[in-house]
Amino acid sequence: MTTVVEAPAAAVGSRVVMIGLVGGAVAVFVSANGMVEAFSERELLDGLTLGAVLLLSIPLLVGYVAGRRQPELEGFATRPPGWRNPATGLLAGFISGVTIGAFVLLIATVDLRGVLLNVTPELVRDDPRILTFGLEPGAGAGLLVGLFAVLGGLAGAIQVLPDLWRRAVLAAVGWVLAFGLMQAVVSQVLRGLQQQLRIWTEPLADFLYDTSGALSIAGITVVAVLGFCLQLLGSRKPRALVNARLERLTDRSRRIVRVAVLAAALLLLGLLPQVLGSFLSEVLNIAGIFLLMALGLNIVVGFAGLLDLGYVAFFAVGAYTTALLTSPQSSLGVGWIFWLAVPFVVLAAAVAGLLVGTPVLRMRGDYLAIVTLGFGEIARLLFLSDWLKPTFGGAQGIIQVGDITVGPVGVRTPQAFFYVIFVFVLLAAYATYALQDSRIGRAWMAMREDESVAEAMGVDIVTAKLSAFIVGAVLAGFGGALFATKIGSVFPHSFNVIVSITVLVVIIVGGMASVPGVVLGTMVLVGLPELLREFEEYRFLIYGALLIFMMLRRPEGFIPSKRRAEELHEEEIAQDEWLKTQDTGSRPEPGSRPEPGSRPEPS
Amino acid sequence: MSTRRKQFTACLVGVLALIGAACAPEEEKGAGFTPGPLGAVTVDTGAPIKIGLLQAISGDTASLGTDQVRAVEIAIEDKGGNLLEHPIRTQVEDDLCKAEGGTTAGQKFAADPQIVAVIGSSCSGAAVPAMEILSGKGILMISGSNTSPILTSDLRGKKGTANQKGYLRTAHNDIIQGQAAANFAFQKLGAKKAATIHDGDPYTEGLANAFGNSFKELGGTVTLATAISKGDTDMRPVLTEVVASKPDIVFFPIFQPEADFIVKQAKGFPLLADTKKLFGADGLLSNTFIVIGQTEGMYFSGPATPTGATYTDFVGKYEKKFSEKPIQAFHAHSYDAANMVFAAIEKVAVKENGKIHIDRQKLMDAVYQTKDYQGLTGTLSCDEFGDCANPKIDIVQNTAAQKTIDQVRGNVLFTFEPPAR
Amino acid sequence: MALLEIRGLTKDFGGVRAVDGLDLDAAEGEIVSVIGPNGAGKTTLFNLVTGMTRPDRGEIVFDGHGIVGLRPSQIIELGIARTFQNVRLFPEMSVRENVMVARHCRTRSGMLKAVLRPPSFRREEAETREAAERALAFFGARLVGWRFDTPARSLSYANRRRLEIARALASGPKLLLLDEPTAGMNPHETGELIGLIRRIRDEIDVTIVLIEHDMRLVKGVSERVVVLDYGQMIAEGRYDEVASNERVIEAYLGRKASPA
Amino acid sequence: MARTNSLRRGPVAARRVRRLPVVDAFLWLVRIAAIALLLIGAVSSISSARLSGQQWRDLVVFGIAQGSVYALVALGYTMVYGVLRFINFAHGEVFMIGAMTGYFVTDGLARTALWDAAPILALLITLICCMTVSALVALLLERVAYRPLRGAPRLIPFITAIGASFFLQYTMASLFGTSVKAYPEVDILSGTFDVLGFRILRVHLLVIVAALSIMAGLYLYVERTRAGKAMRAVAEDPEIARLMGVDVDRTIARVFGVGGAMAGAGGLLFGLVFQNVHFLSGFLPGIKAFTAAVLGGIGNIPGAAVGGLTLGMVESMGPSLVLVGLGIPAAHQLKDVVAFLTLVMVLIFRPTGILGERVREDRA
Repeated sequence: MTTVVEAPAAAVGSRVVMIGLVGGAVAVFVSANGMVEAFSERELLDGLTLGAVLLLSIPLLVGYVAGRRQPELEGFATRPPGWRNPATGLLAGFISGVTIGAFVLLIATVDLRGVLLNVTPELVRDDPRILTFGLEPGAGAGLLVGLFAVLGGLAGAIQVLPDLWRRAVLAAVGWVLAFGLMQAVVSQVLRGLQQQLRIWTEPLADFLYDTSGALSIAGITVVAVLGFCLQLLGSRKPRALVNARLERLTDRSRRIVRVAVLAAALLLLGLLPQVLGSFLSEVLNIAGIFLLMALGLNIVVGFAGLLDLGYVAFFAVGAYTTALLTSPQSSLGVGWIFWLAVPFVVLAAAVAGLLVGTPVLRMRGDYLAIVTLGFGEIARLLFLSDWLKPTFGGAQGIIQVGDITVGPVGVRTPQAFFYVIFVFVLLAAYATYALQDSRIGRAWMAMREDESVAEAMGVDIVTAKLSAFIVGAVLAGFGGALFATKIGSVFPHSFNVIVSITVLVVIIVGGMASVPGVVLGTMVLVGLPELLREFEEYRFLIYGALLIFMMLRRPEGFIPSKRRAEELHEEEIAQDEWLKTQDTGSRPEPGSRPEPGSRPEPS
Repeated sequence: MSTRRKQFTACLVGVLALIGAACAPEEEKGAGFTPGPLGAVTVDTGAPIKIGLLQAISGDTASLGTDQVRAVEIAIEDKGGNLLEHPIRTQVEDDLCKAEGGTTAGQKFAADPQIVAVIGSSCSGAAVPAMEILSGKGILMISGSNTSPILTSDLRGKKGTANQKGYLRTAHNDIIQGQAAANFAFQKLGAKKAATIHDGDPYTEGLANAFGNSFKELGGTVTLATAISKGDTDMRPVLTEVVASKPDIVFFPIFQPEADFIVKQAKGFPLLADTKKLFGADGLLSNTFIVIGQTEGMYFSGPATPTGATYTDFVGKYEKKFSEKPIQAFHAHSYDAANMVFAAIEKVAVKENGKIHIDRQKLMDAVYQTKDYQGLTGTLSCDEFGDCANPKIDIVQNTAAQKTIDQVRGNVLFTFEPPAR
Repeated sequence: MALLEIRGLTKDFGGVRAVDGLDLDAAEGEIVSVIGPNGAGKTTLFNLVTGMTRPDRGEIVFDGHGIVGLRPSQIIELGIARTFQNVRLFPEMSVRENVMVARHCRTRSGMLKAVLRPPSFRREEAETREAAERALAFFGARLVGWRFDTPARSLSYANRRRLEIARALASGPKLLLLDEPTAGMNPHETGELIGLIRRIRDEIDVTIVLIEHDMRLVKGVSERVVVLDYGQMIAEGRYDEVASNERVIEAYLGRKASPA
Repeated sequence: MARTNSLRRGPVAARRVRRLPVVDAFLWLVRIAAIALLLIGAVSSISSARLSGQQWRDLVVFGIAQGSVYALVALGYTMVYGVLRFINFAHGEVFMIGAMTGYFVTDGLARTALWDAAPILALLITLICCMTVSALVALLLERVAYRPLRGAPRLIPFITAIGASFFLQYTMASLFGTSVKAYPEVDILSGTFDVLGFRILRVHLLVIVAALSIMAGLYLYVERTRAGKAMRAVAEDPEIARLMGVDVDRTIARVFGVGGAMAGAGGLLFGLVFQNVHFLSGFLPGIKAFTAAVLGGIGNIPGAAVGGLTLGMVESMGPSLVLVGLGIPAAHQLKDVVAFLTLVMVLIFRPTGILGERVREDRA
């Protein structure tokens, strides 16, 4: 019945060579652009620097991809996993190894530094010979070839494992990397827990990490086993179990559970900034401000489909309005309290939204992008200009922006500020959900899908567009207000096009029109780089690569909105056929799904 | 179901108990030493004394910060790596040369109770928020390259708007460089009309303004105070305006690459073909700038390059360690700042069986009291607003004879020292 | 008085006269079919009536209002709803939401209400939802129940056509413009639609103008047939009258050497 | 009868039409204000005699020269947009890579005897290198980042292009450093010409002549050759083009290749005029060039030329002519404000750009 389909050997071979070469090219690239060297300043796992991990992860990835099993096609049996998987992995790793080995020999003999600035002597020629792990170039190149091949083979061998085990192995690797990279966070949390709750957690940090901050051998073992076991045991069942149990509860007890969950969440929240300490809270606050903006831009781009590349303008308007009204040093010099300034922030942002929104009302998507980009630059330049210096302070900005006060208490510390930001974010998230499921939200989405049809169906495009711009502008304005207060000063340089792009990237990578996606996107793309300052220099390189990769592989984002995630109902057409046969007889209950048994056979 | 509720109640009670525990008062520690109002740092036996370095180490301004980080490393080596038998450890945080970077890095230092002092920031914009955060925690901050008047004072007794207790600097105040450049242009060159160009950077804008103000005070006229934007390439239109205002000198204290475009395109204008009418500042004193043919004859203002054996010695160590010469103008200032901090620590630290206590208030006071300290950059004395520099400004000229930046720096035409405060 | 009166309607597209001095009426409760060869200006006529294209000359009077120059969103509010020749739904929105959009012109709540959710908002929202579901129920079990929440793009072609009609109906029109409602449907489905169009007219009391190529449907539903060619009306009358008209046959089968 | 009767009854409609005119009235106000400010500024600027006639003429030349570079880069945007309806945001980086290549080649050649012996030949070699490298980068970009996304919603390839833009920028930065790379002096390009009372720098003349001839060549290529016809066919409707036997993939790749080569040439000219390049050199010119393409009417090859020249002129003349006249200090700081406001104004006056866009209508 079923046949084993063998891909032609030549095709398999060329694919493996291709993967190997791409891996090799990536290895050469990260070596030549200084990433390996920059990252080797940090010890990640006991004895292994981040740079080494980066380099060695290439054969692992290459081997894993090259050794991948054939895709399963219905009606065809796939070849059972076997020796071929590690073998192809090994081959691909070997090819990558040869490439990087050749590069090592090249830079050992020719000085490329005149052109390639980051090919320093420390890579291969002088100690510590980062690329060759301290060996002479010749031996080092050999070592690299061998190491790459072996690791490629190992990674290919993972493909032989049954699915469940394979996932568990991957989880273990992921956990180890995450714990290694997030050393600062993990140890701060453990320390914070001990300080706040008097529970015995700090020694755990000393156990996991050695003095240089690298994950110790014992730590690696524990974390890997933990990741492995959790993946093995966890696999989604608990959630289903909880849901099933919740469904069986009565209304009343369900409400109790809900209140309890809420209470627990609030408690956790109360503790969070204390446990995280001031620096991590600060990072959360930065992410929170971006999250606020991302939620706003999500309405403009995600819901209404208006590609706004000048979103930073509204952020700047919010920040400057706050600064003008709360700083005694500003040109207004009134020095109001923050809360008094908030209505004016809303007003100023809304007016800015109208000013940007009106001229672009009749512009098509791509024109919109470039014009809004222009507006963003216009805003920055005006705030910066000598012309408006008497009002906005020009390049010197406005300092001494007032604190936020709650009653008599100021909230300048990051921990206290966290709550303020949290409240704003919560409001923004609620507003997003509320608007999404409303007349105006539907109008936005209809406009996004097809503007002229939306208008023909009764949507007032002018109102819909302007209101999207206004809501987006107000949320960004809040972000700006909080930003100005948090920093305590505003400078025009904080408001360049990079901010707009970052926010856009956040919502796209996270998942457009999806609040959880936006949250995750912010944490990964804004929070993480703050923690991993090693990456700072390569931040935009990584951003760029990530963007391309995401769009090619997962254009709907990490956590897509529910609607986009829904699978195509392939039984649709079949159901129509089925209905047709039923038409003569009694109609089925509306809403009942066709029974699987009655599905017609495809002819 | 009832068991579930019980479980839940138990959980809730547990969490509440934990919260209660968290709120319990902290036990007091320390015995013989009583900390002052700002608290104190206690360094345990064998533990390092931690110094924060708040410097721009990435992006366009990376060289500014890197240079200072290296200078502090040399200062530590000169101390033998130890202070009061404790190793000195530095923690470098990037200020990104922006207010946001200053905030984040400031919070990171503020979160670490072991940080005794912070040397930085590189950029004035980052200093504003960082100063506020660190000052609030009582952490001493001393910068080797901030020059904005708002951080300290206008040198006439008016406190700068951003000034906070606990912030000091060994770099000169912009006002002085403005005075120096204006004095040179007006008195030595005899220029009566000047044009200024800045690029919207707070540093260049502040300096161009300071120059303009001093020039006017001396009796000159500023015929055009204009600006360009970072990223501009075509300077000919703005130069057309400059030329139309017929200045005797053009002061543009900006950076590369915009300054490259200005000097290269200026040669197309007869009025500016004489490169002696072009006047830059320390941001342009770099090897990649002076190699441009059209900079020959140009003047530059900048902090005086230290002289003397100790400085030669310092440069020797620097070159040996980093296999290049100092790359920016502010390394010596940070070296001095580090040494002032070390001296103050040595002065106020209280030893107690292997541990040392450093009282933050006393540490600050000690630095403020610095008087006639002999550093690489001259004799340093701190005023009440934190200006400690011995602000000598050199005006140098790039002529055909000068091939390297050091030679240009050495070709001093005029040294400005402000009248005693 | 006719519900829709068109007088001297003219529209040029860069030298090509798509609609040329057209006069057309539709009486209340009537079902009128507009037929004609490709490029005769039928869809342009719909675009002009719904305000999606602006005429160069001429008058369109609907229910006593001159509607030339109004925006499409205002015209649908007055009571003209349409479907499109090449089904244009909101693909990523759910079936129910697609229809709810059409209630936009019959509802009022704005952003503030959406965020504060007062009772009036909830009521309106519930009504909108109910109206949408009622419109969908017109097609029996095809678009109801679990289908409510599936994205429109997942529907079969025929169901998309039906959804589009439901969407138009939900706006509460007095005049319904159907642009080739059977395109892409099989004979069985076309037959079903004939009955449906009559039902729509009778049950919700709406005037229908439709463009159609399928003569079976034209014959089956229309009370009057209007034939367009080169933007002009060349014939008008009952189906059998029109079908035997010489000019019509000529327009469909080819032209003699010199135009009339 | 019924007709006249009903015509009189229009108030319901009239009441409800009002909202759009508020927007329209606002836009008219903006238009009038813009023209008024323009005139006031220009009149007071010219009457103040601050700048001499020669200086005004110089500004025109500067504007044309800068505009020529914009126009060359704008061609790539416009071609890709015309065919794929997609903004290749990374095109500015292709341009920058062209300029970088120019730096490395001229730097290398400057050390050989060829540079002094046959400067024109050396420049030609450099030009070919720049065009080749840029075209290759553009092709690679198309193959890796854009082709798999053909037919995806329009936002997705645009985001990819933003990603590619960052990736290329920081690839160059991390491989070759962030420092400014200075082009060597070219003796034959220094000095000036006098043409009709306009004083033109030689290098500007080269740029203008090169840009004009390249654009003319491109126009002929697209209008007259088989490959050009294929491009237009794909622009009109890729599906039908495919049915008519056009290799769509190849044609699109060719569009990218040609556009990349134009950008490479633009990059070299940029390098020769400004004698400098660094890794961010492509970002702002890229945005400006796209602005120019939109300004002239996107998808329209003569439009790119017109848009580029307009933008160049606006940037060079605008601050001096209008802003200074209005008494705004440090006017040249606001050069980009003027540029982007011009774009907004042009699009408000003529929503499809100066010469009108040439892209197919949205297919439903």
